[in-house]
Amino acid sequence: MKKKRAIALLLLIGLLIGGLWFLQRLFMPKYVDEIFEGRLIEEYYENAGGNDVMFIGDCEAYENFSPITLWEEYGITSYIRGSSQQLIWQSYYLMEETLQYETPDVMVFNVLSMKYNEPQNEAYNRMTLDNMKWSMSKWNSIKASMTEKENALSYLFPFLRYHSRWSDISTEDFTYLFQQEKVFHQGYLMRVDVRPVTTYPAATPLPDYQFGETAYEYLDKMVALCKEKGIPLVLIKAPSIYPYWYDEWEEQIEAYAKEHDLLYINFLELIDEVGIDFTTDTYDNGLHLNLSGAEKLSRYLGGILQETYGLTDHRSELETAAKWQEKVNFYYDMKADQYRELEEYGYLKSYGGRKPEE
Amino acid sequence: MEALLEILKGLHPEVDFETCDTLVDDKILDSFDIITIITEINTEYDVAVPAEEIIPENFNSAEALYDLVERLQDED
Amino acid sequence: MLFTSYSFILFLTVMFLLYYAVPKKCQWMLLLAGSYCFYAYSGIHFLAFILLTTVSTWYSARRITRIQEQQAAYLKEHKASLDKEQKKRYKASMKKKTKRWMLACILLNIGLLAVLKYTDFVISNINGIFHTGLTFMNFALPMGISFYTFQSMGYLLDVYRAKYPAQENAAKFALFVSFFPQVIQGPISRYNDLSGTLYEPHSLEWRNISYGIQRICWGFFKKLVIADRLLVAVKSLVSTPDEYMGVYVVLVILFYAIELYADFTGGIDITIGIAQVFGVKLAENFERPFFSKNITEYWRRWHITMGTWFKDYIFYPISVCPWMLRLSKKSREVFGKAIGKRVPVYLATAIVWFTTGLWHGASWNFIVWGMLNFLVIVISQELEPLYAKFHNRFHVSGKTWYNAFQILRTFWLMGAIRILDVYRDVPLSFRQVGSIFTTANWNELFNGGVMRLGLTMPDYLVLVLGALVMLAVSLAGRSGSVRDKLAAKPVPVRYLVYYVLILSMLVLGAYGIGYDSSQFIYNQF
Amino acid sequence: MKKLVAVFISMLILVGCGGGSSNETTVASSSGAASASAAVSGYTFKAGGTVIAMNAEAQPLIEAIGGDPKYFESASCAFEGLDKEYTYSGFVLKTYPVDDKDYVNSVTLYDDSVSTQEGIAIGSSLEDVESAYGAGGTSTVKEYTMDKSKLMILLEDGSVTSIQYIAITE
Repeated sequence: MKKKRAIALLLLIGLLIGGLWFLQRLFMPKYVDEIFEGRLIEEYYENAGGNDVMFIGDCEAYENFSPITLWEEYGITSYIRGSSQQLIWQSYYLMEETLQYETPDVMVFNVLSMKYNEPQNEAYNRMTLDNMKWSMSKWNSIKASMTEKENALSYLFPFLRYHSRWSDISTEDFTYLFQQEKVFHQGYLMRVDVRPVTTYPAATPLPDYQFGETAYEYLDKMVALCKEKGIPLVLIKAPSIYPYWYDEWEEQIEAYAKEHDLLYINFLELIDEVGIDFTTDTYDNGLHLNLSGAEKLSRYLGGILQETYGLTDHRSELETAAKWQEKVNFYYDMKADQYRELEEYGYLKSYGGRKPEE
Repeated sequence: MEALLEILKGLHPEVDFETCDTLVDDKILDSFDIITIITEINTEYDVAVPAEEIIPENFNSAEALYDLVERLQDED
Repeated sequence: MLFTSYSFILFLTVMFLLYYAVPKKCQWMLLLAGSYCFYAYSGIHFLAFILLTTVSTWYSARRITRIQEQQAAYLKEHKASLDKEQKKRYKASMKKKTKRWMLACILLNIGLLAVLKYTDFVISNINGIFHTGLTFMNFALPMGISFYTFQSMGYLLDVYRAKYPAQENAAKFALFVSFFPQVIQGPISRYNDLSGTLYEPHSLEWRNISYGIQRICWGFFKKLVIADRLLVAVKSLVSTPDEYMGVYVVLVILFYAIELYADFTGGIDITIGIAQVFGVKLAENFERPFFSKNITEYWRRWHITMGTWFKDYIFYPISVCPWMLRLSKKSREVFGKAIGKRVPVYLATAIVWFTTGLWHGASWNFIVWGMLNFLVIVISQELEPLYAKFHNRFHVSGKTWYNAFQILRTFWLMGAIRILDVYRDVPLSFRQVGSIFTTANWNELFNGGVMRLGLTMPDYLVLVLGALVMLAVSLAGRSGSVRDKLAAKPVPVRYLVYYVLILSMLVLGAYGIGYDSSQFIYNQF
Repeated sequence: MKKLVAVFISMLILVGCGGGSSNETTVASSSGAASASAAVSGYTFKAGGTVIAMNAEAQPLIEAIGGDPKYFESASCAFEGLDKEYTYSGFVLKTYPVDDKDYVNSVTLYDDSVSTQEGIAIGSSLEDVESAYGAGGTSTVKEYTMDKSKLMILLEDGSVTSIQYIAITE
C-alpha cells in the first residue's frame, strides 16, 4: 500500500508542477494586439552578438534611433536594449547582462531616467523585468525596482502575479504560447504616422532640481562598468519636448560628463543641425520622433560615432551583410505595410496608432 | 426526590425524568434549564450548587442530580 | 504574519520538516520555539505581553494547586481530630487564599487586555459626553491577545476549581498559551483537552499529514477564492453607504454572511489542519452554523469554543453565585414566582452578551451587536409557549419546508445583526437595515447596479460555484467526516479532487497585486 | 425545542432605538467601513467664477472657465490615456485620465495676474505665506496638505516664485 500511495503522490506533484508551469506560460501577458513594448526585452536574445553600438534607455531610446539606418549609412551594427519607462538601475543591470552576451565598441545611454530616484510603477517593472533571462543581473534589477506592494516571489513565479488573468484569457494567449512574432528592428519601434508639434509644454518649477543619490549611484556604476571593460560610454538626451528637460538638469549632466570625461550630446540643442522638422518628424506632438525623424537622428549620430570612435564599416563583410540584408528587408516591408494602413484606415490600426477622433 | 421531579416536570412535562439519563448529552436540558433547576434547588433544599459542579455527570439524570443535592447538603 | 503570506507557508514547511526530524521528546520544545518565533514576527515587543500573561497565570495556578494539596494533606492527616465545624472553617480559609491568587491573576491579565484594547474607546466616549479633548493613546494590540488571555484565564479558573492540577513545567504551559496556529484567532482550547495531544510525542503518520494538508487546502480555498474575493464587494458596498441602500443592504447581509463564514471557518480549518499535521488535535469551532433553526442552536454551532468559554466561565458562575441566588429569592417574593425564575437567567445572559460584544471589539457596534443577540434570545424564550400552542394546532415542526423556513429565518436574522460589524456606527447600521423596507430599488439587482461593486461576471460565477461547493461539503459533512468519505473513494478520484482543489485555489484565489489578501477578520483581536 | 419569533417584527421595534452616542469610533474589523467618502474639499483654486478642486472631473471645469487655452497632450510611455495640459493666462491646468474621463491633476500659477483664494501670488513674501498657511516646511519649499490635495509654494530669497495645487492620488 505504501508504494502505491508514494507513486500516486509523486504523480500528483508532477502533474501539479506541470500544470502550473503550463498555466504560467498561458497567463503571462503576450503583449500582441497592443502595448507590444512588453516584448522589447525578449527580442534581444535572438539578435545578441556582433553589435558594435549598444543603445540603452527608455522610450526616448527605442523610438528615436533606427539601427537599420546606421547600418545602411555607415555599416555600423547596433541594437537598442530599450523598454518603457526603463529606470536607471534597470538600464545598468541590462548593460551588465548585455556584456555577458557580447562586448560592443560603444555604449550609448539616454539620461532622461536620471529624474526617477525610486521605484515607480509595477506595470512598467513587469514589462522590463519579466522577459529578461534569469541571471544575477535580473535578480538585482528586480530587487532594485520593486515597489513596496510587489513581492520578489511573484517575479520568481510570475504565475503568482498573473493567475488573476484566468478570466480574460483569449485565443492569442494560446497561439503565442511558445513563439512570438518579430515586431522590432534591432530594438527600434517603427512608427511612420505624423502628428505635428502644435504647442510646447509649460515648465512647471520643481521644488528640487538635484538628481537623486540612487540615480547618480547607478550612473557612476555604469561609468565604472564601461571603464572596466574599456568601452566608451556616450550620454545622450533625445530631442523629445516632453517630459520637459530643465536647464538645471542639463547643467548637472554636462558637469558630470566633463568630470568623467564622457561624450554628452543633447539633441534638443541640435534640432536644426540634425534637420528635425517637428511638423513632419513626430507621431505624437513631439514626444517621440517617427521614422523620418529617427532616420535623420541616426544619420547624424552615426557620423559622430564613426568619426570619434572609428567604428568599422561591416557592409563589406559578406556574412554580416547577408544577415543584415534580412533585417533591412523586414524594415522596408513593415514601412510599406504601415503606409498601406495609413492609406486604408487613416491611422496605424495594427501598430498601436491612435484613432483620429473627428 | 419528589420535589426535584416536580421541578424537572415543570420545565419539560413531555420528558420521562425517572428513566432518562442523558438529559444533558441529548441536549434536552440546555443552559437555561440548568440555571432554573439550580435556583429552584436553592429555594427548595437551601443548597447552593457551585459552578464547578455544573458538569454533565451531575445533570444527566434525576438520580445524579439528587445525589448532588444530598452531597452538598451534608457538606455544609 | 498572515496565514495567506508566502513567509507563513515557508515557516510552516520548515517547522514540518524539523518537527519530524528532531527526537520525539523534544517535539513540543520545537513547537514552543516555533510559536515564539511566529509571535515575535508580529513584533518583538509584543512578546513581553504574552510572556507576562504566561508567567503570571502559570505562577498563580501553581500556587493555587500547592494550597489545595496542602489542604488535602492537612485534612487527611487530621481526619479524626477535627470536627465538621473546624474542617469547614479551615476549608473556607484555604479557599480564600486560593481565591486571592485567582482574582489577582485575573485582575492583572483582564486589566491588561482592557487597558490595551478599550482605553481609546473609553476616551472617545468621555470626549463625546463631556466634550473634553483627551488625546487617544493608540495602544498597539498584541496579536491574538483576546484569544490567549481568555484561554489562560480558562485554565486558571479550572485549576482554581480543582478540575485538574496546575502544569509544573513553565515551558510546557507557555506552549499551551502560544501554540502558533491558534494564537491568532483560536479556537480557545481547554487545557485538559489540549495538554495531552500537545505534549505527546507524535510519529510521522500518513493519515495525519494527508488529512491535515487537505484541511489546510480547504481552508485556503474558502479564504482565498471566496472570502477575499467577496470582501471586495462588501468593502465597496459599505464604504459609501448612502449610495448603497435598500436592496444593496440585503446584498451586504448576504455577502458579509458568506464572506465572514468563508473567512473565519477557512482560517480555523487552516489552524486545525496545521495542528493535525503536527499530530495535535484542536477543538472544532464550527458545526455547519447556517443549518441552525434558531438563535440558541446557532450559538451552539458558530464559534463553539467562544460560546462554551463564556458559558463555563461567565454565565454559570454569575447565575449561581450567592449574590444572584439572593436576588432571585428577593425578586420571587416581590414579583412572584414567574418573574423570580427569570431574573437570574436573563440577567446572567445579558451580562454574557454584553461581555461577548465588548470582547469582539472596542466600539458601540459590537456592544449593540451583543445586546441584540441577547434581545432575540429573550424574545424567543418568552414566546416559547406561544410557539408550543402554534405547533399543537398545525403540526408542522419537522416538515422539510418548515425546517427550511426556520433555517432561512435564522440565517437572515443573524445576518442582519451581524452587519453591525461592517457599518461605521450603530445609527448607520440601523438606518441601512431600515432602508431595506423604505427604499424600493429591487430593480437595481437586474440593471447592472451589482456590477459597480468591483466584481466582474466571472468573479460572481466563481463565487456562486464556490458557495455551492461549500454547501455540498457541509451537506456531506452532516453524516460523517468528508475526508473519510473521500478516503474511501478510489485513488484516481481522490487525487483528482486534491488536484482540482489545489489548482483552483492557486488560479482562482484572490491574492497578489490587486487583491491585498486582507487580514483574517478576527485576527486583529 | 426553542422556537423563534417572526424575524423582522422584532427588528422593526429595534430600529427606533438606535442605541449609544453616535461617536465616530471606526469599526474594529478590517472590512469595516472606510473613512467618510472623500467629499470634494482640500485646497481649491478660483479661476474667475469657477472653483477648481483637485481630483475633480475636468471637462465641466474647462467648459466653465472658457477662454481659449493653449492645449498640449502627452500619451504615457506605453499605455493608452492622455495627460492633458491647458495653459490659461496666469495658470496651467493639468489632467490625468481614468477610464474615459479626465480629472484635475494639478494647477500651477506662473505669474502674478492670479492668486490663491488666501491672497498669495507670485512675488508674495515669506511672511504672507506663513501667515496665510502656517510654517509648512523650509524657507524655499512650503508644502501644505489637506484631504486629497497638496499646495506647494516655492520661494527664492524670501519671495514666492511658484504656486502649485497638486492632486494626491494613491
